[in-house]
Order: sequence, then structure tokens, then C-alpha cells
Amino acid sequence: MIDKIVPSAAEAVADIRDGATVMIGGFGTAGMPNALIDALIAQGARDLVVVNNNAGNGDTGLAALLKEKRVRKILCSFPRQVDSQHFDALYRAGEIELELVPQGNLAERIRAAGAGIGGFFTPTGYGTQLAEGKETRVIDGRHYVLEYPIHADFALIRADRGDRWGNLTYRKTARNFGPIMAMAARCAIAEVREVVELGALDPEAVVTPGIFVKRVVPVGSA
Amino acid sequence: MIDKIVPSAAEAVADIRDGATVMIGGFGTAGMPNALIDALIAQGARDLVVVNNNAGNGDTGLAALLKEKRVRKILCSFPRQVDSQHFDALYRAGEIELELVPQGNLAERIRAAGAGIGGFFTPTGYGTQLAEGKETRVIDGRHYVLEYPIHADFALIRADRGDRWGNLTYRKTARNFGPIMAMAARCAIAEVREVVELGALDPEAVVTPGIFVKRVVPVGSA
Amino acid sequence: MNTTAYQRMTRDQMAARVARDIPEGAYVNLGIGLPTLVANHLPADREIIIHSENGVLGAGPAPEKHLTDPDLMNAGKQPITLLKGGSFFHHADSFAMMRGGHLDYCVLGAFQVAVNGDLANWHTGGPDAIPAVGGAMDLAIGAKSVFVMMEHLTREGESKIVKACTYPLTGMGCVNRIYTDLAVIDVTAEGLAVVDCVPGLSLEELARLTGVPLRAMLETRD
Amino acid sequence: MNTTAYQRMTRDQMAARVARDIPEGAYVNLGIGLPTLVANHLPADREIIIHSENGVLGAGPAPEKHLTDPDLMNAGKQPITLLKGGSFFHHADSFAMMRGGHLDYCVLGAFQVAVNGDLANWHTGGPDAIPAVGGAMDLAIGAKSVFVMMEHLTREGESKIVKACTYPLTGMGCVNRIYTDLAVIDVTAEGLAVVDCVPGLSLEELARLTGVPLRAMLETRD
Repeated sequence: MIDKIVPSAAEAVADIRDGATVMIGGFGTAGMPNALIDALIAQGARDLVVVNNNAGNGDTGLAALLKEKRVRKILCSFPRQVDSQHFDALYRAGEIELELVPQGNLAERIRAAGAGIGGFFTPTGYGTQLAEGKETRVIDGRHYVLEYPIHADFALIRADRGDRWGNLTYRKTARNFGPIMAMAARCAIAEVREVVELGALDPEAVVTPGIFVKRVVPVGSA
Repeated sequence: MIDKIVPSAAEAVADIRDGATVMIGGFGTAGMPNALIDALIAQGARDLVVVNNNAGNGDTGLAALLKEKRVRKILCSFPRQVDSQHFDALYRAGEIELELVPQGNLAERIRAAGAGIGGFFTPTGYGTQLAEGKETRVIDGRHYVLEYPIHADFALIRADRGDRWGNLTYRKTARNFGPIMAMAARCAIAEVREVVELGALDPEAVVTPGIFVKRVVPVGSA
Repeated sequence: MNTTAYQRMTRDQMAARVARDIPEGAYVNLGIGLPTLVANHLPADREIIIHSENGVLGAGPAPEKHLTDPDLMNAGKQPITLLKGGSFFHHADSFAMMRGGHLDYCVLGAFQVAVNGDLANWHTGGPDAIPAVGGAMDLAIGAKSVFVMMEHLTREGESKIVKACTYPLTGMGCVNRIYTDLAVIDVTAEGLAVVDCVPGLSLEELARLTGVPLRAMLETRD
Repeated sequence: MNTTAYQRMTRDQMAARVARDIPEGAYVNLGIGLPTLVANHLPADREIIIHSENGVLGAGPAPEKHLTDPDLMNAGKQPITLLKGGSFFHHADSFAMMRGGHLDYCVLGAFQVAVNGDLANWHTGGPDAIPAVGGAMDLAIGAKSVFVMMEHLTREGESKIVKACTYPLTGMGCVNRIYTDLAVIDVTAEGLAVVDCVPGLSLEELARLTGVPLRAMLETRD
């Protein structure tokens, strides 16, 4: 019997090694997999490359992981926030590498990894600093920049309901990067509010089919 | 008040001009928008470029459109079927142009058009006849072919339920190309089994958000 | 500065002026900051569909405080509601809506707009500034009409409308219309054209404040 | 031809032999024709998830005739059922599953397989043949393990395992294992290795029939 349910977040993240590339879902705090991040902090892996839209808020979650100096590099679109003090300090001290990616290119590069696309031409960022040194091309009279996929070893995401095959649904705008990060990682781990019986999720409304998910951890409400 | 509901298929397809590129949903007969195709046959536009996975089955729907010699060119992945006699005859007589596209490249090219991607590197087809003359590239040790988006003037698709904002759900494997064709066309027209009140569709389970749809035609069960 | 007999528009007056130009049925993305105010001024008798980059169409006004849902936020991380007919989707689909040209309007704040429509709104380029781009570059190239909304002059009295941007670009030639506290100005192939300006302010005085050539809209209508 | 003391496997025996190699929890796509039979032989005590390119995971056996649903078909347009835990998705997502390397196994029919793993299964190249490729090229490059299932010899007694394919290719070097009515053969960097063959058929006789170098699997295991 297929059973992707893992009882604890600690078990679910146990094999994340030093140096791993880890995608972390969430836009601001919505969809942030706090239980998995806390378990990753406790687990101790360092020298991580993190992919997230932001660079942490406040003192918890991703911000706490940064504060512990466990992240070598971060790929994100919007690090600077009113409460991104831990990232800000590391960045100013030169203790973290930042690859700043326009948000849509970030999403599309993650999706490309999951979809087996080797690269794509995007109009976003053409003629700006963020495309400097990148290959460009005019296609049908429009300017494009060539961007490459972002693959990951692990994706840590938060979903709403999940079953033992790994099928997931999400809740409102907490969906954000979850579905595409699940596709892009070798091992996608979803914390869910609730585990349901196989067959309880409407097959028309499954957002992430289980093929993209390796582990499902029930953590209850956020 | 936004109201994308159009009472008749005839009205919905009235502005399809000669020479238009028309995407038609469906995989075999599942998801085939028969009412819209019949209306297009009656409407008279010719010299069409059609994008569909197949090239018609039997004597109705897309096959009937082909039989009427209204299609100049077809892009598809699997024209040859036991009951594709109308396509077969036109093809053998040199009366229709065929662009044969591997099914996944067809889907991805349609999606690329909808997503504003100028081109993408795909591993599918590399080293085969279907990639002859196309640009290739090695990325991270893997061979890729450069493919371009397929845009359309119109998409004719079949969905299950729709509302006056154009939000759509689908039914089982009749979903197939509908969501991506809706994105790729300047004007997407959906025939639906049932029109429902705004708010009746679960916002978590809307598959095609109304932004991609211009017209919704209630036609009842297929 | 303000010695002549005109009044600068308040932020709410600016927002109301922008709102006036957004028609029934439009799909609109409102940037963070000043543009967010536009939502409060959209006429109640028009259905206008607000897109938020974090995966929602049909964003409604802020809920009463006790009804705030941390999973239902806009791109500025402010709580919102969902209108009937709204829907949720993931980040790759959300940015496909932008990049694919499906949004009718976006309204963005700006540091500078150049006479050729170049936009600078993401980074001051200062050596100590932490860069953050978010979805700005995607919106700049994606919406059918890109509106900029900003004060006409900096605190130091310098025009934010410039011959050429000195701040790093967000997008090249992407701005269609500029709304300031003094005037509404179209970016055209023949240069900047003033659509209207606050009572008591002459075109000559506006041009003097702006420091770049301006002409009245009507003179150039064909 | 068949003068020695061995029996060729029947189509069902071949299907059972393939099924034996598919483990619990595998995501599998079964091609049209012969490979479809494999579904009938999957052990009831293993959960194996069947993917069909037209947008379904968890495809189950054919329904009783009166329960056939025209909206629930497999890629061969045959009626199927949906298992508990199954889900539906659109074509771009379906092929992302293939191209992105998420399927564990695909089983494909073939005209020819070359010693280097080249596959020809979509087109005879005949001047009057109407080409049709479907999802074959995507599956060939997409699944983690590509199994081919075919008769060992053509009706004319020629080996379908060849030095180099004479029919147009589906994919280059993509086949991992070949199941025929005579033997199971792995494609390895050192050439073809026979895993097992029907009782009474010697390796020498098999090699003679096949016409390309073959070695026994065990001899080369390190």
C-alpha cells in the first residue's frame, strides 16, 4: 500500500543534507510551511540554497533559519520588507548571497524545472539590470531574455488537505508557489492541515496530483 | 454588469473570419465542442488553420469541417485514426497542409502562447524527423530543440459548468486541451453543459479563470 | 513651489481620477502603495475584476478586522475578501496572466518615467539599498495598458518625469499613461501629451515644472 | 522458423512478464496497443498508479459496458474508470509529468529498437503512410525507465532489434529494457544483455535470430 504520510515534521526533513537546494513555499506568511521549517532548523543542515519569494518575515520560520546562518544563498523576488531584519543584516554583512529574480521569472523557472523545459525566452526583465549578461533574442519583433530552470533537492510546502497518495488541495492565496515547487523538487514534502481518506478529495479539484509529492505531514491549523 | 453568456453557438462564432487560426479542444471525442464546430460549419468561414490533437473522427464535428474543405492547414499530434477518413483523403490529395507536432510539444507550445513565453527548449523530438531544421542546444548535458508558441485567434472548447464571468470547470478527461487553449487564443469561446450563478463555482476548484474566456454558450449535455 | 493658483490633487483625488478611466469588465492589477487606493474609488456600478499576483482574481475590499484570514491576502500582504466569481490559482498561472497579456490594466507606482515610456520603480540603485523587485517587471511588460501613478515632483521639487531614467529600469518603453497630482499625461510615439491637468495650472507652467516637452492632447488627435 | 523446442510467449504472457517488474507505488504510462494489456496483469496486492496522457492519474479497469462514460477515456480512447485517489488535469500538466521525469515507467510498443537504445515506433516512413506521433516522443524521453514491448521478429522473420533503426526515430538512446515474446533484454552502455528468455531457447539461438551481439546478464554484473 502506498503511504506517503509521515507522522512528524522531524522525520520528514531528516535527510536534507548540508548544501541542499531547498524550495520553501509561501508568499509572505501565507502558505509558509512553518512546521517543516522549524524541523529543518532543529535538524541542523547548513550551507543551504533557499528558493522563496521573500527572505523571511519577523523572527520565525525562514527568518529564523537565516538568523541561524544556515543559508548560503537565497533566490527570491522580494527580500526587502519591513520585518526582514535578519536577511537585511546578513546581506549588508556580505554573509548571504542573493540572486534577485523577477517574481514571474521565478515562478516560470520553477515550473520549467518541473516540466522538463531546458530554458525559455521571457520578456520580463529585458533591458534591466536583472537581465545583464543574459542571452537575449528578438522573436516576432519582441525582446526576450533566456532564463533557465531552477531545480531543487527538496520542496517544503504547506497545503490544506492531503491523502496517502500525496494528492493536495490548498487554501485561498496560500496556494501560491506550492504546486510548482512540488513539481520542481526531487523530493516534495507537504505539511497539511488535515490528512483525509483516499478518495475524499474531489478528483476534479486536486490541485497537486500525488505524483509530485513524496511526503505528507499532518500538522493541523497554522 | 459583466455578462459573457451568449445564448447561441451561431452568435458566439459569428465573427470568425476566413483565414483565422482556430484552436479546437478535445482528445478524440472527449471535450470536443460539437455545438461550436457545427455553428462554425454553418457560418461559412474558410481557409482556416486548425489546432487540435487529432484530425477528426467519423463524419461529424471537426471531421465534417474538414470534409467541407474549410481547413487549409492543421496542427495536430495524431491525425491517423481508424475513422479519420476525411482527413486521410484530403491529405493524400494534397488538399490540406499538416504540421505534425509531438503531443507534449503541442500542449507546451499552446501554453507558451498563453503565458507570454517567446520560445522554449524541449527535449521531446530531439534527433527525430519532427525536429529537422530546428535549432538545438545542449543544456546541462541534455539535448533540446527550440520550439515556438502557437497563438490563435479563437479557441473553441467544451467545459462542464460556466458562469457569467467566464469561469469554467471541466468533466473528467474532457478537460484535456481546454484550459491551455483558452489561454492561447485572443478570443476563447466555451460551450458548457450548464451555466451557473456567479459564486456557485468553488473558487478553489475553478480550472479556467474567467480572464481567459470571452464567451460562454450553454448547450446542455453532449 | 506652489505659488500659482492651482491645487495639487490629494492621493485620493488621484486615485479617483485613475478609477474613472477603468471601464466595466476590466481585469486590473493594482501595485503596492499609492495604486492600492484606486480600489476604494472604483464606481460601485461597474464590475471590475482585481487581480493580485499572489494568485487571486476577484479580490474584494478589506474585511472587518475580526474576519481577517491570514490565507487571504493581496500582493501587499494586506487582508482582502473574495468577490463572488473570484478564483484562486498558483503563481505560474498568475504570472501567465500578466506575461501573456491577459490583464487589461495595471497601475504602478514609480520613481521615474521617461518620455519614451521607460519605467523605474524598483530600486534606487543606492549602494546600501537592498534591492527587491517582486512582480513589478512582469506587470510592466504584461498588462495591455500600464498606468503609472505618482507625485509629479520629488520632495526636492524635481520632476519624476524625465528625459531618461537615472534609476535602474523596471521596463523599457512600457508606460502608456501617467497620473500625477498635477496632470494626466499620455506617452505617445510623438512624445508626452497632456490629457488634462488641475484647474489653474497652464500647460506652460506644467511644462516648466516637468522639464521635458509636453503638448496638449487635443492638438495631436487626428 | 520455430523448429527448436521453445514456445514463444503469448501476448498475455508478455504482459504478465512486464507487470512482474513494476513495483508497488510506481507511476506508469502504458502505450497504445500491446502495452495496454499490462494493466490486466498488475498484481492485485500492489498499488500501481496508471497515468494516461489525456489527463488522468489513477486510471482503473474498463467499466461494465452500460457504465461507460464518454468523458472518461484513456489515451487509446478506450473507456476506463477512476480509482480512489485518482485526479484529472490538463494536457500541459499531463506532459509536464512525462517531460519533467516524474513517471517511473512507460511501456511502449515498437517497430524497431537499436542496440544503442534508439526507438522507432511512430512511423514506417512509407510514402503513402499518414504520420501520427501522439505522445510517443514525450514518453520516450520522459519516463525514468522506458520499457519496450514487442514481438521479437517481424512477420517476415526479421529481428526488430537492430544495429541501427531504419524507420524514423521516436527518440535517441531512450530504451532501457526490451520485452519480446522470446526474451527480456536490457540496453546497457556495453550493449544488449539478456535478462531471461523462454525455456528451451539458448542464448546462441536467440543471438542468431536477433542478428546483433547479445550477452547474458549475469556475466556482466559486477
